[in-house]
Amino acid sequence: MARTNAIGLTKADYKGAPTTLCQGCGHNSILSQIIAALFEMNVRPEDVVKFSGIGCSSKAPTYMLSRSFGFNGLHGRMPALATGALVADITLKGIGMSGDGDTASIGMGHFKHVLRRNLPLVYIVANNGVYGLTKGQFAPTAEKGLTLKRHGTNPYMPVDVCMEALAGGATFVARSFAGDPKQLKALIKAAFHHNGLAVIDVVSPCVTFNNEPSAHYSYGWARDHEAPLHRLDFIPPEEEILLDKPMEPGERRVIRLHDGSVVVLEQVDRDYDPTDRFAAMRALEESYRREVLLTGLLYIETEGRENLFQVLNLPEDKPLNRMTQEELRPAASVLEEINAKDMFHGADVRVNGR
Amino acid sequence: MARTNAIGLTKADYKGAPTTLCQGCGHNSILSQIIAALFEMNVRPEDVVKFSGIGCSSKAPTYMLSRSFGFNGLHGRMPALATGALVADITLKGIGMSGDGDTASIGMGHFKHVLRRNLPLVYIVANNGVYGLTKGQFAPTAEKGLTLKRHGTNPYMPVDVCMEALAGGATFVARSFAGDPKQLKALIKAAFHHNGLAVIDVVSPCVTFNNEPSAHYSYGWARDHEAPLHRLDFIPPEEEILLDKPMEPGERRVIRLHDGSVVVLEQVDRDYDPTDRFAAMRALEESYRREVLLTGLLYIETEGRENLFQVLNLPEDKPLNRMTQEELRPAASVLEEINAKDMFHGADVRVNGR
Amino acid sequence: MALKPAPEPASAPAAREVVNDFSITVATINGTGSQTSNLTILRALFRMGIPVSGKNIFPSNIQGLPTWYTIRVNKHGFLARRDEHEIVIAMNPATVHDDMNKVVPGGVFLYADHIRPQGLREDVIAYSMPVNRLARESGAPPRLRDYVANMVYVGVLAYLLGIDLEAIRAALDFHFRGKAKAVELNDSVVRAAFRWAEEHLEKRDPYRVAPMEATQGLILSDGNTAAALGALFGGVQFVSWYPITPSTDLAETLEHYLRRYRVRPDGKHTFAVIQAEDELAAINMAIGAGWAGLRAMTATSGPGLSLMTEAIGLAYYAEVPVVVWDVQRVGPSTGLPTRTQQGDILFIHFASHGDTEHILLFPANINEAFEFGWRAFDIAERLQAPVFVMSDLDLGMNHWMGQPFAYPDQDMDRGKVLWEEDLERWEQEKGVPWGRYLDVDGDGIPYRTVMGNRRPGASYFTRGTGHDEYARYTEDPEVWHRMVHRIKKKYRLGRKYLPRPVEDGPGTEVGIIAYGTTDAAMPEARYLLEHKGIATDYLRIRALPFHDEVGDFLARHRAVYVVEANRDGQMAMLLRMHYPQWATRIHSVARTDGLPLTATFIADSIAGQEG
Amino acid sequence: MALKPAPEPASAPAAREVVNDFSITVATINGTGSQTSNLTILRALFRMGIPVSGKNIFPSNIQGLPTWYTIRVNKHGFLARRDEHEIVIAMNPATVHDDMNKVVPGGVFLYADHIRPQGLREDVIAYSMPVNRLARESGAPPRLRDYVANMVYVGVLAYLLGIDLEAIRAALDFHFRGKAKAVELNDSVVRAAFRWAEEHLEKRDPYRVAPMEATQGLILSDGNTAAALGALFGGVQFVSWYPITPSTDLAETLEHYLRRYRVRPDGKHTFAVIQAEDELAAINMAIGAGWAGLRAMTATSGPGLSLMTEAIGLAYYAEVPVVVWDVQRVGPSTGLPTRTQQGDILFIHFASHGDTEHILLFPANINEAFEFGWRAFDIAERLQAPVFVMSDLDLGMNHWMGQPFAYPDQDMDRGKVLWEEDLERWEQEKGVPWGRYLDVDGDGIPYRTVMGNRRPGASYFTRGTGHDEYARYTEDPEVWHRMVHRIKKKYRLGRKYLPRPVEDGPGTEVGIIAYGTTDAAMPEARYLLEHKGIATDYLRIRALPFHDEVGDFLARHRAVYVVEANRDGQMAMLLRMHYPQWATRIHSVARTDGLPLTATFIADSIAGQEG
Ligand SMILES: Cc1ncc(C[n+]2csc(CCOP(=O)(O)OP(=O)(O)O)c2C)c(N)n1
Ligand SMILES: Cc1ncc(C[n+]2csc(CCOP(=O)(O)OP(=O)(O)O)c2C)c(N)n1
Ligand code: SF4
Ligand code: SF4
Ligand SMILES: [Mg+2]
Ligand SMILES: [Mg+2]
Repeated sequence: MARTNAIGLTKADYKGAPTTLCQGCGHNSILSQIIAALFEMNVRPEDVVKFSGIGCSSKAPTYMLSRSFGFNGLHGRMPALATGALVADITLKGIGMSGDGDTASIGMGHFKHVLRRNLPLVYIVANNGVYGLTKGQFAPTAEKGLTLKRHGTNPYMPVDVCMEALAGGATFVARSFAGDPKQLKALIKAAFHHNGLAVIDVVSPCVTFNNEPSAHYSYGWARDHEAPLHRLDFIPPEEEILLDKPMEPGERRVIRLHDGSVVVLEQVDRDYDPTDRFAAMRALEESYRREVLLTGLLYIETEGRENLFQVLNLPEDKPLNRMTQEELRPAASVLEEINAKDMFHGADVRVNGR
Repeated sequence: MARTNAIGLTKADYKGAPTTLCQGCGHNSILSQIIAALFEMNVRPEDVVKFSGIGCSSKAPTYMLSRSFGFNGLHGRMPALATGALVADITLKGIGMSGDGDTASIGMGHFKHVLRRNLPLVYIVANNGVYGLTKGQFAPTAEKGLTLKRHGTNPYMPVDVCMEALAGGATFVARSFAGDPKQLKALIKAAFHHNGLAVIDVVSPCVTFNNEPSAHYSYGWARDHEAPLHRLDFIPPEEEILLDKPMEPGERRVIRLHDGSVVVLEQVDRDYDPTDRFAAMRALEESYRREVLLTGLLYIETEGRENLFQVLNLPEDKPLNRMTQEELRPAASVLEEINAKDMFHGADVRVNGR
Repeated sequence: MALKPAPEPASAPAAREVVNDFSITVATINGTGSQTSNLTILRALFRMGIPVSGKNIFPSNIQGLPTWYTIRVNKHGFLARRDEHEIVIAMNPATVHDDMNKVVPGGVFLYADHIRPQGLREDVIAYSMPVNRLARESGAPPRLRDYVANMVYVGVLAYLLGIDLEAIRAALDFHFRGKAKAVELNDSVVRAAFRWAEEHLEKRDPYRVAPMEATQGLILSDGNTAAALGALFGGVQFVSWYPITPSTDLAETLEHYLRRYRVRPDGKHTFAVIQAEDELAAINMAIGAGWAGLRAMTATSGPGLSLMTEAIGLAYYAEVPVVVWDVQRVGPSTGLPTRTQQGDILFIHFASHGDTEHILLFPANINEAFEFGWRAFDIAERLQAPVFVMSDLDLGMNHWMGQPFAYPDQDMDRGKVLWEEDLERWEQEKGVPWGRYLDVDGDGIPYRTVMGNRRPGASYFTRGTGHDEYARYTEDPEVWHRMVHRIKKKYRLGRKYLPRPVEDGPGTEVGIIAYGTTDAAMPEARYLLEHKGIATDYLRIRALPFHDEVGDFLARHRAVYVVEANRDGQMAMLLRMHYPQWATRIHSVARTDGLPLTATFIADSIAGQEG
Repeated sequence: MALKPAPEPASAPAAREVVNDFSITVATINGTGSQTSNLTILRALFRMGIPVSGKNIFPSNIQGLPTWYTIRVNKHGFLARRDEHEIVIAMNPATVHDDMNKVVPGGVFLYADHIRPQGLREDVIAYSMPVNRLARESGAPPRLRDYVANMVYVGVLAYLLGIDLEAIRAALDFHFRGKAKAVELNDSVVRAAFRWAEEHLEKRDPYRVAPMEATQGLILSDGNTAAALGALFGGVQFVSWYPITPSTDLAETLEHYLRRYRVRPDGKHTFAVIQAEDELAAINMAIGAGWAGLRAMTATSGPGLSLMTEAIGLAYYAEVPVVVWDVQRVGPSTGLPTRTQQGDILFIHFASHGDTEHILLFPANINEAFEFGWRAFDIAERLQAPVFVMSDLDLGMNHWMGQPFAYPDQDMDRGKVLWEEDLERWEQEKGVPWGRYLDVDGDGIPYRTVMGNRRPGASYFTRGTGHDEYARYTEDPEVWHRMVHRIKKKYRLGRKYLPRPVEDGPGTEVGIIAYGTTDAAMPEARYLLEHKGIATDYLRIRALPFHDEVGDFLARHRAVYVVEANRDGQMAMLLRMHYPQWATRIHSVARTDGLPLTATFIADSIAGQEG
């Protein structure tokens, strides 16, 4: 019998329609890790809502969580779509899935602005350096010099999704690799518990159009050049006990999220402080020079920044979309007051002296 | 008689239609400095072409350089418009004028992508933290906490145009202040000689909607909090002789541009290296903490990066838009070749055996 | 709003007294605060019981350019714009001669003495006002001088026309919301100017006002405020917008009222307003919200609408309720941002690639702006479709008389939404498993669940790509065909939810069709036509797609003139398209120059064609 | 392309031999390389002189989903899609039963033995092929196995139908551009399969091919390639685009050819191609380039077009030449990205807010795709306007017979552009100072200068806001009115530059109007109608706005059927709108399901309405 989690669900309860992505596509691995993370965290699929734009990556949400609502919107507009929808029921957790074309090309503006608004949303960029669904043109994240058979050599500097997120003021910025399921899953869990927008830029190879081993978004290159910042572990609030084992300073960092869950970072090369935005930028910048794929939790801001729901002052006791006429339509007396006080009135007897 | 420059023009030759901006608007000061810079650099207005989006700032190009061609396009699309046009004649120099709404809100995506392409263009963001032309709503660059009478308090983190430019890989990033004409003029000159995209983010107060002395985009605040990185001087190629006076290391930096012109930076507080992208980010980040308006040439990359014209391999001997049918329409023999070799042909006698 | 027209012609010969029948135009410089003065005049006249309308002709600019405010005073309630200006008040040196030339022969030219027109026209009655001196003497602090200067012409005009000073006082009270100091200052300037005029001016012109009872029980408002209030009482929950003239006020006023009336005692909001990064974001946010079960809207104008095109197609095909206010301005392109037009009809009706036929509502006055403000949500949710409310700058930003706003006479219609329990019941009743796009009722309208409904089977995956009745992705040709025809059916049968046309007329053979603000000129135009011997029937379209009454009206008339403020006669084109059998009797009366149509233009055009 | 129809009915009874008159459908899985095999069959038949067309019905997906390729073989040159499949080749286990059910009674069902259909139909002639075994025996390296497997059905089919092996060899030679190893490998698989069939299959079906001379001198191409070549020979200088099916190939092929034929000996390019960040950028770049004097274009499909709406209005009103290819797919919204439709007509004709009426060209075949490819620039530059070339997926991505592409028979028409010397001369000739929007010739078309023209007075400031004849900003109502009517005049008089309609027919009382790819079905549809006793005249629209011939055609016919591949009958609606006097005789024959219309559907619909 299939293993069930604490809320009695099996992994199958988190699945979606059968995938129609290419065999071996990185996006499929991301889906698996989302499914695994939610299963392990005992999240009810009904408490999740999925959003995406257009692309192979944006089709992906179809292939997970069929018990969740979802909206596969327009190319590049996922952040806006998700913003409008999530406001309607803040008890739901949003997952947005997008591609490098979808986010860094046509959707760049919305990406930047959803960051500013700090919308509580797990924002996954399934990044393969190409436009998969339209057959392999260069995406803006493609490395300069990448040569593709049908499209020649890319002459432009790449957009770095993480650098953009940092510059734009994101409160959670991570990079991962579809070929590193353990790390990816831990990051998804942490993102899920983050109290604001969490960007995870995942190198997710397109096996059909951009998987030559010399290409930075290939499985080969990424595997050979991955440089994790740390080993990551996510511990949900109810398991905090696990942290009781003795810790030696410098070996680990413990980051406490707003809901009491914890991210444990075990140092790899050096101690890295993911609460220092500036250190994150430097680490990224260095990674370009060293030509490595830096992965891990680059940056997290756990307090101080309101999320969009807080800014909007939304009620916590009742979702907006369940409010009734009584709550939404002011009483007739209000209109009378407006008519009486805010509007200028015509002839009155006094003035006309009658 | 009005003073003439080396090419026999007076300042009046650089003027445009009478301004219809508000008296005291920062944008008017920017116009004056562009006019002064071009006059002093002996640039023929006919060698310049102006672009803008929509906004008070984007109307501004009407009020300068009436001898130049210009195109006041759509809201947020100036970078794209300029890209298409400038390719047509690479002997012209483009000036793009935009606002914070135009660039950092609706135009964010194009801004990012024109940077990547390194289009030779002087890109001025006349930044006032509000949407002037639509009567003073918050622009995305407005500081968090800014309170405006008609619009309440801004709850979102600001977009920093310079940080965005740096993260996006711009090759020239500067910040200035409409109330600091000397520095602004020097930066405009340097930008004009830069071999790629030059972003100048200018704090340009909106006297009508955002000039309370506590507001970061007001004349008052900016004047009181301006922290110039250096004193700047621009020396055109033909005056290089001026540099011959002895220099003490550490006091000045000399940056040589591709055409032999030179930017001289005189140190203010500390030695600042504007060729270090990372230092620029740090300086910006610090300026937030110190609550100062950091101005000057934040970053410049003088070599290594091709500009868009180079990437496109455009001829230097003749503008594209002057090419004739002979140069543009391949000969009939080419079509014959294509018809013969690239197309599959119908019945031929041999096959049908007749 | 028009009263029964009296038999006399609209403007009387200059020789005798002209009472309550003329237009006043104030020429000033924008950014100098003349709006307060102009509104004061407008309101005072209104308070005197006289029908008025006020139109602001202003530049797309913040400060320093010419601007005009025209008040039409008309005892019959003919309140459309006219080309004739009986009284011109000139405060702007830059336009003084043009302004003087606007005055009708025998009219009044009232000017600030410091702007010194070079040579006055002989055929107008000119008065000069020592505006600066009176302003100085007002004791107002120097920074208010410009502003106070504008009050001078209020006082002088009050004297010349006989405007009730108490009514002016009432207007100031209202304007300054009782702030005594401000009221006092302004009032004293008005009175001083009045006194000065009394002493120094000899009235030589025929114009004057006299109290009436024609505005009793009425209010003055602009259409954007009315629309915002309508949305408020429509229970709007989500507003995403991006600033653009002339729709900005609508969104800002709405937010203002939401903060006033839709905050719970615990401080929590029952709404969300987001100023988006652009119109693409604004519409996609609103679609997300509408999809998630909120009453969602955006307000914009032409350029913003154009940017929303792709998302409009998504809402159409994925069947998401959303309300879009288009406060029309002059296009194509950036056009004239501060002028009015009815130019977006064809574009929006067919907006986005593929086959579409969107729902458009046409409010003609402030009461309909209010009503459609709430009703649009009912329609959008009932039909699960985007609904476009086609206001325009003239309605949105100008000042109109109207009835006090009427509280909605119907409960909110949330349409076919199924929550947890509903779904259970539904499946039992209908005997089929629920499917998002199943047409079980035969009206083309499926049932929808929304995000947050936790019942098993409630969720579905929405997309703009091909899908079947169960919202599953498919490229099956038959399914595509079936779905788009089911949607077409929904629109056809759904017309019954849209506001029906309004008809009026004795039953003659000549018909007139108009819509939106062009209605304002119709009573007068028809009156003028009647005096030319052409009796007309009138039908006002209030929605697209057309109701059957429109076809019936065409059928009943030998000739039908379609009046609209655009170049191409867009509604006439649509009518021809939809009613081939009556196509030849449809004549277009269309014009666009950024100004509201005049009754004279309409009447002359129709008379010309009737020939 | 249709030959003179022979008197016999289109498909003969199954009993006797059926020669050169059937459809072959290959059902495979996308991403397995079957396109090479299908093209090989198509080309071999074509080389044998037999009229053919090839249509790919593929999913919006990269790998693993069902895909079908249909080759129609028809000796009369009737090459439209049909609903009947005489021969089905089944290679996809997922769809094998559906595929079998597609076969007409008496038809052929040829299947790979490993996909094991459960139970064969009695009324079809089934043959099984040991595809995997033959692929294995081919000696092809394992990674090419799937690919080579598809060659097996080529060989078996060649045997069954009698396809000339030399013609297959020629097709392979062409496909692999002479790469001997690849040709050898594939050819050997084909021959092995042929031999296997010879030995093991007993031919029981009536279908076979026989050489003809009907394709002599013709070529095969897809419309996107034709369009790209047209643009190349149109001297295109600037291309900005964003990937979107089905227009992507157009831009990519164009760039390919530009790199081949438009690089100077010094290595410099006489063109620029930019893959933009989105369609907003693509169109704005193209407008910038068009404004600056380049022949500028973009290619996109529905969703991209919708995003371009605002900029289209700018190009219209600022009068900037730019060419936009719309390779139509199924909408609204993301719709069916890999299916065909003629659904963007109304939307684009009226695209953007304010009054517009854009120029649309409708290529119907590969030769017109080529011709309009260059001519669109002449039109855009002559009229200083955006020009939309309305291709569709069927034309763009499917394989069509045609004449070899014909070199432009006219010099490039750069329109009224004034360079330094021209301007001098112009002012002398015309006796007025040059103004960007002055209509000195009375044709509504002003003269333009472009950026880089250094002559004093040559520069001007372009904007989408109101402007006068000298391109100065203005909000003057009269000027606005004058300018938009001058533009209207330009479009009205400019129709003479657009391709005229093509007419055919004996002069009867029933007319048919079609446009674009729907033309492919017309010879057969009219042939079918004739056999039902309905003789028809035919007019094919090639451009909007309409030429007078269209009105004349309407005038001459009792009933006119407008055939198109969309839901609402968009062209019929436009015709009714423009020709009220003939509106009642216009009947719509419209359908959209993502597939090209069949002749049978058209003929039956018309016969039904006539009946
Ligand atoms: C407005 C619009 N433009 C273009 C397209 C075509 N299109 C579909 S997917 C895609 C690119 C997707 O690339 P990416 O986001 O990187 O996703 P991937 O397929 O690589 O996962 C494009 C351009 C579209 N659907 N809509
Ligand atoms: C597509 C579109 N949306 C909205 C507008 C309205 N609009 C005009 S100017 C402007 C904002 C300009 O702000 P900014 O760029 O900061 O310029 P500023 O006026 O402050 O100099 C807006 C939103 C428009 N013209 N077009
Ligand atoms: S084309 Fe690339 S991105 Fe798309 S499904 Fe295949 S492997 Fe994944
Ligand atoms: S409103 Fe502000 S930005 Fe616009 S012109 Fe006036 S001061 Fe300048
Ligand atoms: Mg990608
Ligand atoms: Mg601004």
